[in-house]
Amino acid sequence: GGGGGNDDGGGSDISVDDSAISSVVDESAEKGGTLKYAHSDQFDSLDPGNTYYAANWDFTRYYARTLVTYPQKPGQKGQEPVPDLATDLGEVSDDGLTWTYTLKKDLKFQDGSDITSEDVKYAIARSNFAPESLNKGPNYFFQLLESGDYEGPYKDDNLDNFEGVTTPDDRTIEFHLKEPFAEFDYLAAMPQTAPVPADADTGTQYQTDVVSSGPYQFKGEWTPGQQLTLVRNEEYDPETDPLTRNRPDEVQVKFKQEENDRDKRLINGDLHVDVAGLGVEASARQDILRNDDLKANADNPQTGFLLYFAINPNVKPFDDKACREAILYGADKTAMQGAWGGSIAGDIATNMLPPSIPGYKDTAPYGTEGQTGSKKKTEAALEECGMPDGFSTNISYRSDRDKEKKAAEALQQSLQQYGIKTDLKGYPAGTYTSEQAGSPEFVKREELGIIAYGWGADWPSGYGFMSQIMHGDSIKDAGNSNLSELDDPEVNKLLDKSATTDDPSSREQMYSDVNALAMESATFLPYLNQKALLYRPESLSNVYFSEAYKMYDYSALGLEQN
Amino acid sequence: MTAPLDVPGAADEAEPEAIAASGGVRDRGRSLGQIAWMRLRKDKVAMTGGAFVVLMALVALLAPLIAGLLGHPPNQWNREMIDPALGTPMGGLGGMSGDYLFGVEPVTGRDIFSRIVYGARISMLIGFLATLVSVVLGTIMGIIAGYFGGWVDALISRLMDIFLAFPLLLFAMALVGVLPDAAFGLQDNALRIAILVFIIGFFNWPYIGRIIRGQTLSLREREFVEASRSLGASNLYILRKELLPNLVAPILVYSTLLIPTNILFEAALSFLGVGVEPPTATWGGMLSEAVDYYDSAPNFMLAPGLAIFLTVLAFNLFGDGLRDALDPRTQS
Amino acid sequence: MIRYILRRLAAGVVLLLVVTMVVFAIFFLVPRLAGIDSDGLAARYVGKSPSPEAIAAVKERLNLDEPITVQYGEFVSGLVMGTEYDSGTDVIHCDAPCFGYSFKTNTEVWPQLVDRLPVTGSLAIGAAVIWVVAGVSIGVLSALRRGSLLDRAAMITALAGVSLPIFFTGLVSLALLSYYWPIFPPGGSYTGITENPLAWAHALVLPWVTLAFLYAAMYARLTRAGMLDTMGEDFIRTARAKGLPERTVVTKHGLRAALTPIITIFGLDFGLMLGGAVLTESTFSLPGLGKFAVDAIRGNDLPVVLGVTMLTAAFVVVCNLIVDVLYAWVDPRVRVGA
Amino acid sequence: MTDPVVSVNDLRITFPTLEGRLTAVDGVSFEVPAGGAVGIVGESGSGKSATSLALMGLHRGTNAEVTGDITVTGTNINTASDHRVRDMRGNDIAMVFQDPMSSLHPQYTIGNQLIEAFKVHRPGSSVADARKRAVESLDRVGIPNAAQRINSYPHEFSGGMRQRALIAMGLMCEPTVLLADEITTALDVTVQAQILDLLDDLRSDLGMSLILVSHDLAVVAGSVDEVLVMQTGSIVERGDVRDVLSSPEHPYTKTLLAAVPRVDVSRAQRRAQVREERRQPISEEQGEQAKRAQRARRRADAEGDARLGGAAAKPEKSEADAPLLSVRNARMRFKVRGGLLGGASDFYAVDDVSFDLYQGETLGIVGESGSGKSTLSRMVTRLLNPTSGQIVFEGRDITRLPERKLRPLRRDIQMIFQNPYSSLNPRVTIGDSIGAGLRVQGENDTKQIQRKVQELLERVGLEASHYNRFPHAFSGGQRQRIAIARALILRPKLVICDEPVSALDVSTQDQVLRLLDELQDDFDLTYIFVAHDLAVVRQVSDRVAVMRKGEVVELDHSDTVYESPRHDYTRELLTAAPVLDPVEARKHRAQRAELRRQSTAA
Ligand SMILES: Nc1ncnc2c1ncn2[C@@H]1O[C@H](COP(=O)(O)OP(=O)(O)OP(=O)(O)O)[C@@H](O)[C@H]1O
Ligand SMILES: Nc1ncnc2c1ncn2[C@@H]1O[C@H](COP(=O)(O)OP(=O)(O)OP(=O)(O)O)[C@@H](O)[C@H]1O
Ligand SMILES: [Mg+2]
Ligand SMILES: [Mg+2]
Repeated sequence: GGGGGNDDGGGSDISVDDSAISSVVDESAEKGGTLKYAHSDQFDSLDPGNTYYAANWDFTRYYARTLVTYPQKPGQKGQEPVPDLATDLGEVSDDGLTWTYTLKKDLKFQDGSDITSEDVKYAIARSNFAPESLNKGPNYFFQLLESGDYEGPYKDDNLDNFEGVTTPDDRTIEFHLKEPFAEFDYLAAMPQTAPVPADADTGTQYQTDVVSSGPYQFKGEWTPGQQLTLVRNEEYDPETDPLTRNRPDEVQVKFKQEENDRDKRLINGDLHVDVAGLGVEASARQDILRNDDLKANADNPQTGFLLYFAINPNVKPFDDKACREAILYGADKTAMQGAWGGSIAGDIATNMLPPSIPGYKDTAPYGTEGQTGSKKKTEAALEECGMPDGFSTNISYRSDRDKEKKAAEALQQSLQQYGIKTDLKGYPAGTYTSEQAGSPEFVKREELGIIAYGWGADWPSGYGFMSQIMHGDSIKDAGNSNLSELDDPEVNKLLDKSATTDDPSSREQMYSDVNALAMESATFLPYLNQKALLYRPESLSNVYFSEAYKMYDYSALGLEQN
Repeated sequence: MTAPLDVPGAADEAEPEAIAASGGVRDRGRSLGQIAWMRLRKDKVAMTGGAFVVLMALVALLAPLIAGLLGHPPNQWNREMIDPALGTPMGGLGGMSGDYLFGVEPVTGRDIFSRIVYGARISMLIGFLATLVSVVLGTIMGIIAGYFGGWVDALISRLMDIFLAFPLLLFAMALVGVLPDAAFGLQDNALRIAILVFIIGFFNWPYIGRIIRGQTLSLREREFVEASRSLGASNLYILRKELLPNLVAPILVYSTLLIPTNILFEAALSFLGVGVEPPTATWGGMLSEAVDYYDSAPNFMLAPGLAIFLTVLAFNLFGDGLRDALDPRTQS
Repeated sequence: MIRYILRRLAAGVVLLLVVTMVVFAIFFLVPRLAGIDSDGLAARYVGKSPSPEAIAAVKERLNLDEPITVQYGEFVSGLVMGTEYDSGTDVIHCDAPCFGYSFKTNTEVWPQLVDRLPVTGSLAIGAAVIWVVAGVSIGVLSALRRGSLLDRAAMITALAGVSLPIFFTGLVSLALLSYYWPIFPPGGSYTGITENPLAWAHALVLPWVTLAFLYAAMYARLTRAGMLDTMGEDFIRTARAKGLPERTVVTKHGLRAALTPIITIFGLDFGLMLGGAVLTESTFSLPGLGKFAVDAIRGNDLPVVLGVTMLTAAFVVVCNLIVDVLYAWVDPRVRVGA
Repeated sequence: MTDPVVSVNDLRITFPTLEGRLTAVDGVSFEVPAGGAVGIVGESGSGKSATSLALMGLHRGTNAEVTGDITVTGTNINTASDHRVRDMRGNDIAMVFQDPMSSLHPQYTIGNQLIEAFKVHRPGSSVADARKRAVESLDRVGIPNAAQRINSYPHEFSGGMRQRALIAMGLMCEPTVLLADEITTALDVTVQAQILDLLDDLRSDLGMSLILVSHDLAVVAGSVDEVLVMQTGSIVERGDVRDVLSSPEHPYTKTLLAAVPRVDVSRAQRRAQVREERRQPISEEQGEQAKRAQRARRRADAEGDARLGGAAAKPEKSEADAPLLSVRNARMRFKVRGGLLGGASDFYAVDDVSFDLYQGETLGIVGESGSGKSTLSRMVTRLLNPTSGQIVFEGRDITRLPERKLRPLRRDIQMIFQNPYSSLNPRVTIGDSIGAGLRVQGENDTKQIQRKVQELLERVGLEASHYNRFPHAFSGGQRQRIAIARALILRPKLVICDEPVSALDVSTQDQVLRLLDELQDDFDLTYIFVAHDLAVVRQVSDRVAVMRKGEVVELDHSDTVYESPRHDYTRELLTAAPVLDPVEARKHRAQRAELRRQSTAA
């Protein structure tokens, strides 16, 4: 786990307790009470098959059990999948193309009916093959499974036509892949594998009445935006569950809770958890950091999010590597760190892997003294790229993300002294990846040379982190996340190979290599391994930071009863 | 946003002869403009407002000079002024000192004084230009509606109703969002400012339009218009030579009162994050970031807040005074 | 009278129709003109990683490839007669008035609007009560004591009131009375009046006062000006000549005439406010229509933005209608003319 | 003799103004005996209203300073408590105001306002009582159908009815004194006569005292016993009405009397008198203006302007000549809204009017308000397009001429309007206002324009140096002169004067009428002269048309019309016209009563 904030001189002492990062705080077997969550906005969807937010994935574990899940353990161990509905982790065929899982016995939905392999198959079908309805989740299964031109359960109501998954019997599920994929268990841990009974599916409306396979179920039908209440699911059998996720009697989520107010109430104990898990806002941060009592209940873990600027080589003058290098050398990362809120908001990143991902190495290509940029090297790079007096370009950012905006301004400031003139271009986050930064054509047309972005892994592996932002095949016309438009055959080959490599340690080596190659391309300017300031009210028990979800493990939380 | 206040009649119909004869002895031969100026000069409060307005206009014009003399470049980060851990300004009073007159911004350490000075540019520029757009549009539409009456009037009046029924802020926000990044040969902030001017000006014209229409409507009924027509004057001549001079006073008063409204509007848009692009300083934009630092850097909230307040107040004071001065009904 | 009402009603409907057209044009036509094609538009409705299939599906579902007129027709017919959306397994009936369907949250817009209305309603009504009572009484008092200390103080305060941006007064009051001295909860913790009336009022005090301050200032100025005008009218002299006590002269004769034009302005202000006091709700993070719309604009959730805008326009039209009728009632001269 | 109900002693009223204190009333003293009637007469601004208001204690709370003693029914108004004064208002002394529209609250029913006046002084009375009383009161002032009309709003009443309602309001508590301030100024002669008759009846029936304020001596002549003449705040003459009218002593009273237009003086007599005066060496007050005008006239003569020259040799008009203007079957239709179902209905404001007008003559048009006089004038100038009929000017049919072709013709037909305040653009200097005609007709030489305007300014009795002043710096009479100058700058052939003097008080009115007369001679003008005042019309017209409800009911030589009217309506108008001789006035009143009796009997 990441250590506490290191004090980089001049400022106040801001190290917080951090004990929930490495251990379970207030371990207790007590049950009961109402666990209260707050959301500053609302869930994009509570349908386990239609969501892409870590917080939702963490939260859906209350009512949607998956084939495989992450254990309730702090630290690195928490990232290693364990079987949940399945009896074991996936069993892969020799050719690496078939993954097989077997369901435990006596698994039941909230209505008492049995959970069968068909229900899991249906869940995969609806969440990955019906983009016309459910398009919010990832679509790894769609990409990997060998399923011809299957059109999804809404257009084709014969599930047998879905050949990517087969169910030889009620408890066996076989996944048939186009190509081998070594990290399939991570996919099986996604909420998309949570079983959905076909006759209860209402498409996009399923989120209002999810059929529970976990310890809690919706209290009545839920209207999005209204308070959500989960009550115990009487049909749930803890014996079948590797996790203890049934401590509170009731779970509530209130939506649209204003951030500052939410933080206040978190600190005074009215609320237990901010469900989004992104940490407290600036105002509460100051309160906590100035108060030793509060510090004792705070954690400052890395969120697994890496903040970086992509430098797009298709925009002039960045077709010249030296020009890209000028940016890398000229950037003052401490200023960008300041923009996000100082060391409490993150550690300066020097390469493109977050430290918690296996394969991370503490390297610093293009590093500069104190990470504040190097005048000498920048000027040399500018000289080399033939623009000793600098040049102009644009920096794009998401206009409704204040800190990203500030970071862009910081970059603008530090480049200015070298004559590199940048214009800031803000776009709404809602369309950033679909229309602007995520559209190579747009990037080229509007000359977005430097693009602010941030990335977190879909699952805790190098592949999970890097494939979307570095693999040449993931460059898309719209919704592109390989913003550097990196299409390095070496990188592509390594990533492809890692997918078929069973041995974790050789995979780690490959990830290190990819990281090094990506940095070498000078199209990435990583600057911050983001950290969140989390506060855990005294009344919570069994609190620890889950490395898998990068927030407190919600399923484990309990309340102190007294 | 602002409800239209009652306007002084361009028409001094009510002016009794007796007053012209007795009270007006000294004023004989003076134009109403001169009289208004005499009255305005006596109004200390309005003149103070006017002086402040002039001052702010100068500040906006000479921003680089002033910021250069008394401050630091507005977009320059001064990280040495910031506690790196908390992001708050070092030293008491939000970093206020002889060097940083109004202190520094949290996180970036930018000089608040310079940003206020530069923010004045945006506020004044958009306030003035948008008002110009509203006034030109409103006057033209109002005169046309009032003078020609009939279905033209009905149409324009409905149009004004429609504009007035729109939630302006939402609209402006949405529009700023859907418009492209480069158009009309403009780009970036120039385009942003143009768009803001257009939106603010375009959505505010009905307020002035209604007033001008009302005035025109009553003026049209006056016999001097008929007299002019019976002399053979064309519509254009009547509009220009007979009506317009009578509309100058309300137009002037309303422009002065619309500018502060538009300044507030711009500040509101910036506050909501749809103003000009950063790092350009705007008062509204500064305010929107200030609340998190209310106790560690209250100056960050107060400086732009007071800047908006004082500027708007000054315009309002001056506008009120001008209205009273031009109002034939206020006698003493 | 009935004819008059009917005529205003018809005008209101036409007005609303035009409003829908303009709103619609802004959200669907302007982006097109600005060079965003239907793919781009569709992409806005799809999640983080839009696949071409998903985009195509949305495009088809929203008729994005149809001419704008057809789209508009669908929209209006949805408003009037309701419409249907495909949820995958089912057809979702979106009953009239169907303001559309938010693909961000997979919910109909209308229930969400209804959901937020109480917040905005609470804010608007509470503030309106304060500002009308305070604004009008201060205005009347000032007019009656023209030139007195009270008048001058009140008018200076009022001028300050109209010059203060609401988000500044809001922030300052939040900082002082909510954060520094936690007397009032920040606005985000809105509780329904049915849930807990005390908490409801407690949470709304600051927004009410902040909002009411601005409007009270405006209304005080308006009332004062109107009152000064009216009190100079001949019929006031007549009332005095009858021997009426001054109180009756002021309230029955002066106030009635002075307040009549203010009713119109109030109708407009209140109508607009019901559609979301955008700045106040944003400042205090009140989960009302205004904040909802602002969030939707940020998140590019067009159906929601469209819905709120339309709803606001509808409120304005309805409020104006009520005001028109009220006006005809308080001012008999209107009934025949106009 | 009993104690007077009102006695005023050394009343002085001052107002603060920008130029220091203005003394509006300066040492006025008078008494009104119980049951007596006193008239207060004087030109505008002489302090009549200020005095009336003081009697009601209505200067309280304003910045007026009132000194002296006012005693009304034994109470000193100046020193009594507010409460006491309020008690008296409406109860002991009631006032009826000048402008009936603005003096009634537009948002309350007539009944409501009447009842209120009663209840405030009779707190114990029931609403039903008050209502009954209001109906009675309305009935007494001659509102037909009082029980229903009580629920009407003021805007649903005509001007005359409003004035009656105001009187009814004054009568609610049967006051000892009724104070009527210019209550007939805005009304037609017939209505004026009715109202005056009503007041007279009320006085004798109820034994009220009456104070009648007016700027028109003829109005008070038949209604009061004693008359006070005020000039600039002081009473210059007082006495029995017969004495004052028959043998005025103060020069001001004399000029006032001389200025009153008389319905019994024919145009020929008047002309003769005016010509006589013009020939005399100019002296006295208005001498300066006349002198200037004479100088200007001589200069113009010397220049030998064709038209001016022609004036001297003006041939007697003959019926054989082609008329300058002829109007044939002209009709003007307006759509009026507000039927039961709101549908528009047709309404003919001018209905089938025909007449000829010859070069150099003056056609007077009289008629009540709303009879279509202005509409007719506007049709002739083509400011309105006739619905049907024909307008032929100098042999040319101009009825349907398009605006562009009409423009050059506009030189020849000009209008002078009624309201001197709204007929001049307040934001344009008078020089520009007058010169506008030249400019729109294509004259571009500013110097030339200025010279012509200044000449004309002098001709109408103003100074050339006034060129750059704005209208607000002129009195009503002066403004009317400016308006005349504007109409004449293009040297028109036909001038239509729409009530050019009705907004002026008698002395100014007289000056303006003289000016118009002179100009007609000098410029060989043809006039259409519209007015509702019969006497004024008689003084200036060769022929007179009497209009009623859009139709011309009688059209003949003016002497014929006035001396042997053929139409009943004309007769009615004539008996209603106020006359200066109190004896004559009472005779007319008796005739009117007789006429009324006949009509009710029939
Ligand atoms: N409130 C006031 N403030 C200043 N001057 C006033 C005021 N009221 C009246 N005056 C002046 O007092 C003088 C007398 O006015 P008053 O109204 O009594 O005249 P009047 O004889 O009734 O005239 P009219 O025939 O026009 O009604 C005028 O010169 C007028 O300008
Ligand atoms: N534009 C119009 N639309 C409808 N009715 C009109 C219009 N102009 C005049 N009238 C009506 O025509 C009738 C004649 O009006 P006009 O002004 O000619 O009367 P007038 O004899 O000049 O009266 P006054 O003595 O009051 O000036 C009136 O009943 C008036 O209400
Ligand atoms: Mg008077
Ligand atoms: Mg008329």
